[in-house]
Amino acid sequence: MGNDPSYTNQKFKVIGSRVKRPDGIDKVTGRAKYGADHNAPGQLVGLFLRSPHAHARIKKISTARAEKLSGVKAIITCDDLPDLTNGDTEARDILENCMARGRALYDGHAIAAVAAIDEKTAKKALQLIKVTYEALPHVTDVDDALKPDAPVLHDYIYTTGVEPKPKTPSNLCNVSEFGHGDIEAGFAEADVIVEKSYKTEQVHQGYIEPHACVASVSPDGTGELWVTTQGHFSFRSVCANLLGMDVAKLKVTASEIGGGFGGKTHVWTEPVALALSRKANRPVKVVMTREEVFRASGPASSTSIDVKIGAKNDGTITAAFAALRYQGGAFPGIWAMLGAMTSFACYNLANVKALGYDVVVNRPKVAAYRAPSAPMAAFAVESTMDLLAKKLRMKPLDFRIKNAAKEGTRASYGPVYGPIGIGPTLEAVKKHPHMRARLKKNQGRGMACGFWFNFGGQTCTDLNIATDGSVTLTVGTIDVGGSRASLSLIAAEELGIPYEQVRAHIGDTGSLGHNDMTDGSRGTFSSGMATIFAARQAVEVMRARAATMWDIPVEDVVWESGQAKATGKKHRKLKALSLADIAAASPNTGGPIAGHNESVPDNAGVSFASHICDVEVDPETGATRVIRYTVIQDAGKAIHPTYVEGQFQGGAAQGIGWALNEEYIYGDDGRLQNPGFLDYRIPVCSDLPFIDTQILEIPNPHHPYGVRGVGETSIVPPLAAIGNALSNAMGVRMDHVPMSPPRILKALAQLDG
Amino acid sequence: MEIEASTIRQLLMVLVEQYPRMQGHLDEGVAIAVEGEIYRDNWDRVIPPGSEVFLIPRIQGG
Amino acid sequence: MPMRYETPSTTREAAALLENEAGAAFVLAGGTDLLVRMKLGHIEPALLVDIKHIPAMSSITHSAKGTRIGAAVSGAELGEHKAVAKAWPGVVEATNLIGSDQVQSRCTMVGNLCNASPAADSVPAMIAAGAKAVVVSRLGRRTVPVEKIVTGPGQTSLNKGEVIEAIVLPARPSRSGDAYLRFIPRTEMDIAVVSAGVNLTLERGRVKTARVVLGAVAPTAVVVPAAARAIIGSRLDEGALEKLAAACSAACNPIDDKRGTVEYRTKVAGVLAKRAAKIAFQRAGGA
Amino acid sequence: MAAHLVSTTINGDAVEFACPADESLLSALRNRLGLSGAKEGCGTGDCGACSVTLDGRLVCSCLVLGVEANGRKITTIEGMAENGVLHPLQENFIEYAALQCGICTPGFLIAAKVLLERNPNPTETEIRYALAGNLCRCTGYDKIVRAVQASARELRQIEKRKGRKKKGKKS
Repeated sequence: MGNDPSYTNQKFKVIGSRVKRPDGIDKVTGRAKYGADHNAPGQLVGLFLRSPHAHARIKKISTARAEKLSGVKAIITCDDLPDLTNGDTEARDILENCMARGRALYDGHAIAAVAAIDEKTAKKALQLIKVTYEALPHVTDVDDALKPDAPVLHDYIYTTGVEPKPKTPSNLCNVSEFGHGDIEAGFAEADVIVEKSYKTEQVHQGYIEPHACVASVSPDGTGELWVTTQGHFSFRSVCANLLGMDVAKLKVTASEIGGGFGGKTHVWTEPVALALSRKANRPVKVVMTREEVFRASGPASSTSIDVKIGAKNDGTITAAFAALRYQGGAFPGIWAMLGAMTSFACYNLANVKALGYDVVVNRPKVAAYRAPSAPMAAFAVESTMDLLAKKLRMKPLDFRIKNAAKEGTRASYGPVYGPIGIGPTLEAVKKHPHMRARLKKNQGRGMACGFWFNFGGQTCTDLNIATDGSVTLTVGTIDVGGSRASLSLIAAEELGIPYEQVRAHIGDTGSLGHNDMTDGSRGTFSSGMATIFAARQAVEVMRARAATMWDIPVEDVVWESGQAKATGKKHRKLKALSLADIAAASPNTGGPIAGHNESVPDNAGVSFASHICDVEVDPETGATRVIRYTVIQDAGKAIHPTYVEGQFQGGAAQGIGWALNEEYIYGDDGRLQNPGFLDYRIPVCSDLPFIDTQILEIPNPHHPYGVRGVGETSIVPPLAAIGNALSNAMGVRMDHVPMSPPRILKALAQLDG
Repeated sequence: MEIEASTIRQLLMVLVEQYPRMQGHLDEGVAIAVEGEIYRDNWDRVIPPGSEVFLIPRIQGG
Repeated sequence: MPMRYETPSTTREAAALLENEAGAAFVLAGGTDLLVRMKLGHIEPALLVDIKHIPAMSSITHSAKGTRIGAAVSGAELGEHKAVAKAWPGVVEATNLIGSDQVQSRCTMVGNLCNASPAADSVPAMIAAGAKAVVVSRLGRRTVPVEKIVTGPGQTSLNKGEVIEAIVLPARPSRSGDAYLRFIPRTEMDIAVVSAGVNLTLERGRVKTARVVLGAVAPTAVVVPAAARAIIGSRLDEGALEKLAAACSAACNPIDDKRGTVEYRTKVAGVLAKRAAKIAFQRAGGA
Repeated sequence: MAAHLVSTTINGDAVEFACPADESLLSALRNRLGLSGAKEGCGTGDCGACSVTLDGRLVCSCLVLGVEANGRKITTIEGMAENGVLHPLQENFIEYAALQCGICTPGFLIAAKVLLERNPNPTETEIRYALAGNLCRCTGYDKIVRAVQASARELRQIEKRKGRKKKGKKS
């Protein structure tokens, strides 16, 4: 892996410019094809029968009447999906989540699926399937699930991470511990200690495009899948594994994706769509309804978190502790662990301990949601930081600056940081005019920090130069927010050609080697890195071709500003050859010119953000309006600043929705009461102000241009920033997210009382 | 603990040799932090002499 | 059986179609509730009677004698009628609060009424205004106060074969004003958590008559005579407003649900009634 | 009779299609007429991704029946660019990066066009409320509002120039 830190200070020609995205015209004219926009000849409509129970034993599924209905071509239950996972428990959980096996584990769990000639017939067939359930006791709350009398979901879950190993199964899957130092000693040293508990309700990624796919399996065992996904190669592996297909014989083509935010890193209906197609011998299209998206695709965890932080009178934190309980839905996850890892990552702490409790409940299987698990932990820790600052009579900002992690700090999750951006974002907050703007009555200002790891992963990229000198860049990471523009900029930069000369595509699984998903803020980071090396390889080929054209040794050829130049006096009559010249000659100099890169660009560089937020509260109704919002985040080098800003703004908006109104509401019956956009309230345009951004460029020494991942961190601080602003506006400390009008009014009433 | 290894791969091999129970953790998925930077897949990463190496769980993103 | 769709050109014809259908028959005006219920599988109609081709239902007439708004008139069309918006700002604003601009292009007051949701926005405003519904059947027509139409969540007093042709608002006296406010957690695209409509007239600067109606705090919209009495005779001073708010809160009989709590609705009903009363008072020329 | 024959005008073209009475206009557009620019984000009128105009009014095509389109005029995102020339809103959505994933974009463009036709000089608040029926989960709306503001300025200038030309001809 090449890695040249000198690049971090280089001058760029096109990197950093705000070019138009290559897929723009298709997306403003309705031409772009998303998951549900593809049709295959002879396709059937696939629909799912879902459990109306939160927890039930499935005693019998009778499909006979449905099968007899004219136009029904296939019906699938778990009997059609034999367990081929061979001891891989993660795969087994995915299989069981896609189709219940003997038990319905949550409201919305798939019980059976039908493929029929049209939607009407498929719907009728669902009505004709008779399922006999035996309702079982259920639990949907994370704290309730840990009580001794709670119904236990799985008899195979024995808590790991504790000594001695438990003798009975429970809903607590795993306890993970992070930290260093001695917190008991640290708290003993503290002059002031604040301890508080928090709850956050479950939220959904809320992408506007429901999951959709067209699956087609041939009698010879080969198959094709058109699907909206954040990772078509991963979908291919998972689906092939579950169905016993050869990975290479399943071609997955990723559609344009209508938002994912982590929710499209997991398979939901896709393996079943393939199984339906295999059984019916026809293509099958499955499009989830919005209600299904909410009930049966992965939301983020709901949580319950205790935080305790102690400090000396001078503001030095002496010890920090958190216990974080996250539910992963009906299957074990790593969500509490991620919460524990990220909780104190912003600070330089001598004594710190975070315990993550991963819990199962009767809710849909949790999926990653943008910096998964970090926002809830940040809400608890950053709220407590403000409380502690208040007790110390320090400004919350100064308190954070005093304790901020820096290069050389041991992170609370283990490693020692290299150059990082938390300090600079806090200094930028201090200087920002937003901090000095006047506030009116019932208004308050808050700030909070956030952290996310970012990561790289397996990447495979092709760069092909056509004989006219135009360049095709084929990458395997899904473009969720404009990465084709950024990657084209990188190719143009390396080759020294105009941006417009490059055309970026997302290759299907048949055209490239494996690529990990677009997650962990890695799309532009990883494929960008691979693009750089692919372009450099193509440059080497072009130098050789130029040498051939000139009939001189290749050592005498250099590549400068998009041209091959011959060096040395003896070649001074040789006129520089442009990329287009070399490309035009390529048929006779050795054939097509290309560059490739297959690599694992790990090391996307951790990222930090500090947000400032002003809110106004109506004290009579508890309604909160965000009236000003500023995001300050480290981006390493911003390849396409407009799209970096877009990531900052989008994450902040999702965080604002989470903070104020979004929540899964379960009834006593364990059923989800608000599976629609009417009552699952994501922010609308009139709810938000303009969201100001400030991009800091603290280079990542592990990327040739200094790029860091930027996509996720922006969702981490808003919950706490708004909580802190509310506290400053009204004098009430909100400890339950969402901070909805009824909760705020109740808190205000208690304050008065 | 101190281990002699020049790459992440070597390190993991030595670890499993000395502590067979590590295999379970490796199967569940790990990431390796070398001097503060996290590696999930790049096991060819050279570990400079005297480096501190941290094994952390393999993480997921959104 | 595939669903049938009819487009009658008179109200009588529409009523006859509804009466003669043995299966589930529904009136289609804007469809913004009906088509959602169909989509979610809550209803499977045998017949839809589209009333938008009936001239008597598609127009607004407005004069000194009163206002008649056809059952097929959309919220957007109503909002664009300047004279009605000036005479009955509370009623028009309430109707214009239903859904997005997209929904406004289609939704109707009568649809909002007949959907019979306790949280319907236009209903408390209509009741406060003293609106009446013109109910037509094969046998003839009758005029019914709007508050008599809805009998419970999803239930109306209309008989099979009856259809509402129009809403009639009374003549607008001088020095009168109305207002409607609702609370929603977002700024748009929500169903009222609690709402209040106030309509009043003034005489020599004091409230002479008033009607106060609450929404989303009981199975149907609630007329609160005690709240009206609290402000009648007053110049809407703080004391009268407090009494109004207390009367409103006392009249609430809400439920806890996904949209709000009993406690919250009860408190905020009074808050909104006070605010709506102030706006109505100002619109009536009160100072 | 299972299917109704519907005669309508879509993006200026006379179009006929047959559909059952309970089929939505959105479904007819997408599944019968190959116009998949309008998207189904919810099917219940809550997201605006399926926005089209019906006789000039902005509607969610998921909340209109296909049969209701008989004799009426519909415009969809596919009809927004004229002869390959993008509408200023379309240009500015690209220029201002008002889209990330782009699934909501057709709906926003249709809604914004209706807004600017009715109100050529909207305030920020008016823009935000007029677009409140369209959900976007990627952008936080910031760049969408800016793109609409820029388009409004541009369209007003175009109108002004047209006005001047007319005046010039008269004198």
